[in-house]
Amino acid sequence: MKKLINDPRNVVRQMFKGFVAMHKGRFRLLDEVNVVVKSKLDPGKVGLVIGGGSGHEPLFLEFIGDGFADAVCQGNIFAAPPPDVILAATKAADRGHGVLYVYGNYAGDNLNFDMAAEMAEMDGISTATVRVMDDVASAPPERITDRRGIAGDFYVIKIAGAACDAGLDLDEVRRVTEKAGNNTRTMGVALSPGTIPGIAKPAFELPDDEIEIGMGLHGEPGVRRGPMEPADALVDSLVELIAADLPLKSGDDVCVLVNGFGSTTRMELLICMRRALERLDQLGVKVYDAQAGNYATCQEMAGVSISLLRLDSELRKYYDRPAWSPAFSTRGLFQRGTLVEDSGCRC
Amino acid sequence: MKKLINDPRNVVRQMFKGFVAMHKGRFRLLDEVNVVVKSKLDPGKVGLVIGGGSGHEPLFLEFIGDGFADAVCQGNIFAAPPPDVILAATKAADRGHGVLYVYGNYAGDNLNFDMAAEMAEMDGISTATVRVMDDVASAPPERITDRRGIAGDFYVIKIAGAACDAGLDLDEVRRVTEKAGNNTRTMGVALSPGTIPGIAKPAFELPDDEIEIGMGLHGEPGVRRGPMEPADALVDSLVELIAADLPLKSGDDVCVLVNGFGSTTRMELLICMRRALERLDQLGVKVYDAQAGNYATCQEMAGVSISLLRLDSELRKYYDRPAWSPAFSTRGLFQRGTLVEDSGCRC
Amino acid sequence: MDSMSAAQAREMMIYVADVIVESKELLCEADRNIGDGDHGIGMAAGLERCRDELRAREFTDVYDVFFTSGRTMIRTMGGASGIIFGMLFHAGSRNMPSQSEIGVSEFSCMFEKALTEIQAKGHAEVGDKTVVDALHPMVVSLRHSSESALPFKEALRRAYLAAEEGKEASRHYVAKVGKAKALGERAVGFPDAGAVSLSVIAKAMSDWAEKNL
Amino acid sequence: MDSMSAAQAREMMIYVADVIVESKELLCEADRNIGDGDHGIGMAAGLERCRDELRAREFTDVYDVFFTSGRTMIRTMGGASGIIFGMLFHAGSRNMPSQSEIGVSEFSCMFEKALTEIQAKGHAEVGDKTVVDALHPMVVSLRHSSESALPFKEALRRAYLAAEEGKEASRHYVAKVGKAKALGERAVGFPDAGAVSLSVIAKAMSDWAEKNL
Ligand SMILES: Nc1ncnc2c1ncn2[C@@H]1O[C@H](COP(=O)(O)OP(=O)(O)O)[C@@H](O)[C@H]1O
Ligand SMILES: Nc1ncnc2c1ncn2[C@@H]1O[C@H](COP(=O)(O)OP(=O)(O)O)[C@@H](O)[C@H]1O
Ligand SMILES: [Mg+2]
Ligand SMILES: [Mg+2]
Ligand SMILES: [Mg+2]
Ligand SMILES: [Mg+2]
Repeated sequence: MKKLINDPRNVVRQMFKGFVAMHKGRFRLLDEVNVVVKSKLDPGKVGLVIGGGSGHEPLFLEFIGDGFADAVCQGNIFAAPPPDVILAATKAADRGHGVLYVYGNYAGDNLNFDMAAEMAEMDGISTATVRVMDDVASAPPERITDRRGIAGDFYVIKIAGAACDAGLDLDEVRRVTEKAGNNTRTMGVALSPGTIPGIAKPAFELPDDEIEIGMGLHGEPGVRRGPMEPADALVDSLVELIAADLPLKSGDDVCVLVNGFGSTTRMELLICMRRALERLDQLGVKVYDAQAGNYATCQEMAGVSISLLRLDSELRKYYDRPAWSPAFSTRGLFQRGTLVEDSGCRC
Repeated sequence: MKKLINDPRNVVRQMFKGFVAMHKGRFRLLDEVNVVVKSKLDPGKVGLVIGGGSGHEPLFLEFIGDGFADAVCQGNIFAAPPPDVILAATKAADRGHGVLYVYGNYAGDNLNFDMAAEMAEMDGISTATVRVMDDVASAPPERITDRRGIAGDFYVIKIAGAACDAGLDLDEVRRVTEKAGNNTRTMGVALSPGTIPGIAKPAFELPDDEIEIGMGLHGEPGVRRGPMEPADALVDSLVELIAADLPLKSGDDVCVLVNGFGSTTRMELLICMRRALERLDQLGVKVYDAQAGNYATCQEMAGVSISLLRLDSELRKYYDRPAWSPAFSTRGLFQRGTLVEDSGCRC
Repeated sequence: MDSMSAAQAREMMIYVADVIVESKELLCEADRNIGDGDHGIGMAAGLERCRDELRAREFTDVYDVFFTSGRTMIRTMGGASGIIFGMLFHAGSRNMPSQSEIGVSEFSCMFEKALTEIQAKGHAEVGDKTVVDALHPMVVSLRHSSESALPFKEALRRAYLAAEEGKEASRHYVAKVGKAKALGERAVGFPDAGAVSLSVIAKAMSDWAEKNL
Repeated sequence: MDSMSAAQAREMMIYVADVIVESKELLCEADRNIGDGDHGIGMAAGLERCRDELRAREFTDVYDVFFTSGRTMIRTMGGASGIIFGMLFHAGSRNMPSQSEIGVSEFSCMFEKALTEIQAKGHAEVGDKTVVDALHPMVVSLRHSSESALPFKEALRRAYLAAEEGKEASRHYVAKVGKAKALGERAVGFPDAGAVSLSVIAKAMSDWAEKNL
């Protein structure tokens, strides 16, 4: 597998360097550790630290910004950052009002963030934690805390960033963010594997005419393998699995994210988006906002996931808060200019 | 090759449908033809129509918006749109002040857009044309009009959109846009091919340890094949080829786009960005703005191109004009809020 | 038989469409070698639409058959070939007075106009590795057949052979136009995809004439 | 010889690091079967850093050798294994009074504490398909060796055999923790990657003791 890298051992560091250089002045990179921090932090607010393994870009790195994370820390490819790195991000993000951690629910992340939280506590920084567990495929509802965090991270981070930005205290930020997590679900389907830089073998093998429903963002096996199907049939399955799990009912308001795993073309994402919106409409569900793109990837894996965030009036308020990050920003001109009455909203 | 599609014959139409559904209300899709138009067009301005073959998304489709194109028309995968389709876009975009066409310089596009221009003329709509020919690899400087248009399309479209938005007349819009074209250069390197939906075979073959410098966005052969090299060495080659071609000199101001062809990870793009900025700095070139992302793709081709737009004070003025499109928008919050002094500018 | 009626022209073009649709993969392969690999897709789709239009009604004007074919291709295909192959049928049939049948001379004249317009729009000469490499000798052959008053069947047979020869000759050229331009010497050895299409079309016409004229 | 000096512990840990670095591909392969395929990368990188730290200076305190190893792994590795394997050496050596040498009993005690802390943080029981499947029997064996006053060499040999057996047993389990969780029955037949690492570490210790104690 050819990759545009220099040395597999420094891919993460060089990526961080490229990121801060490209956004010159906006973010700073800490010495020694793979942590980026906003150059200017609003005082008086709870800090938001997100992170996890590398290799899922733009997640987590590029969800830093106004109304998004204050600091991002990443470990090696597919490996949670060490506690010392998380602690450095925590210290950088703390403005005396504590720090919220938002990350995907994996053994490695849990262990490292928990240890970092203990270390922060010793240094007098309060922390709170929301683990994202949106992946419907990864465990049945009765074992929901066994579920992994995948593309739904985006929604939970967006709401957490808005809650911090709104000036809520740590407990309230946690409560609102947890609510976002409880209302977020994702189902994905993988078509072909990604590869880890420096490792020739892909993470898994998938026959030329087969797909895997529910495969995880690190190639973890999903709920079933089956023959390739038309996009509409696959999208229908994903939407229905989510709808049954939430459960979604007619009249509900949702945001929809059609997420590509890496090498899936925008053409395919938009074809899937088309069907997802059709299917939700058939279910009587109202779509408040929708986006398609690579939000949470697994290197050059091919496939797509669909995430829904079910909104109530409180979540909608935080979802609507203007925000800017390199990976996603609210509607810019459209909110200020010609289409202001339609700002980010499909109601 | 597995793709998330329903039928290779309707991929383009279904993509357009997904696009307008996702942006509900912002754009409208014409009946029968693959043309999207902004729902609200500022009166009194020159219209901007862009287009080309499909399969390069987000180009052209997603460069519609405020300060971007008014209408976008696309043909089938890798095929210019027919003149009748371009004419429909032209009529939709015209507000009585004429229409500028911006597209990549390919035989098929030239033939179809020229015929559309003749048809528009017969219908009383004046048009002007700027063909993008940024691909340094595709012909030597003395045959510059033989060069293809690739990722540099982005800069030329951005400037054209700003010039239209600023209310210039058709001649002036053309002049400014041509200036942008004359100052835009791109060099790419391909690592692996993409595939056309419905066609099992990739567009070309590339041995497992080889790359091709200068390969086109449809898999057209480039200037040389060679062994895979570290990212920094490749980026240096690309930057130097562009610098020699422009030619770039110490003290010049440029914008930099590191463009992925489809399946290249953001990690790789940012690693390449890091080196491109370093190398430009060594050359004494000042980087005004920089972005990394998939702007002009060739399905799931792997590889990267580097585009430079050399700015003078006039081009900078248009580059700086706030703009919003689904694929790219100027800095949003950062321009209005905390980081306004750094708005989009790296000077 | 020395003339072709509107009904016959319609049958012939439907047959041409059938053959092109069947040749889709062959044409893509030709384009894959030195272009972007989509030529067969466009041609097959365009001629399928043509076939639909031709089947949809009866024709009394021979030129209308070719005009309908050409205009449909221009309207629906896109790509270089939409214009080039559309004009192949459209350039010489457009604005022509209605004719219930035509002879070799009118037929030849039609393709001569097509060559002129294709060159005017596309700026390609023989040797630039385009459809012109096959179309030029085909037109020369048709003109000769017309001057020699050869019957349709024979004129089409010779037209095909000339197109085929022109297509083969295109192998030796370095492309100066189209997506193979950047290939330089690397394109040598492969025929131009559009020339392959033209040869397929000419052969289909000749085969059809062999059986039906 | 019934005790291990600080210098010996340092040599042993350097040898363990060498073996893990060499086993990188094997450990990735194990993780590829039922995890995300990166286990060898993390372990090799972490133990390389350990080796650097250990080589950088002399040690007079045995616990300092293990503490330095464990803390370095925690600080640099990340992933589940950074904490789990860091704690393997860190949990039982942290806050211990300085000792120039230790016996089997202290050694056994250190790993017992590690097991306790790993289970406290990771909530895994034997049978959940984690490193605990191999560590638990290893700790039981070490305790027994300590009670039976077996020499170090023999204690480490038995510890390895117990770990190896536990790793093999992990093949039969359905994962309840870690990235293989979602696999359900499909994980059966493959050993847990962390258990494979532990068995490699235990073997390296035993091999080192065989030659050097
Ligand atoms: N300027 C031109 N003049 C004549 N023929 C051309 C010209 N440009 C392209 N062609 C013909 O069109 C063919 C390519 O058609 P096609 O693959 O369908 O379009 P595209 O190049 O848009 O992919 C070429 O093989 C060539 O024969
Ligand atoms: N909660 C846990 N308790 C004990 N061991 C665990 C736990 N979670 C993971 N492990 C161990 O860590 C190993 C995975 O390590 P590694 O692949 O390096 O990390 P990651 O899972 O972050 O990719 C598993 O094979 C298992 O032995
Ligand atoms: Mg991992
Ligand atoms: Mg084409
Ligand atoms: Mg082609
Ligand atoms: Mg792992």
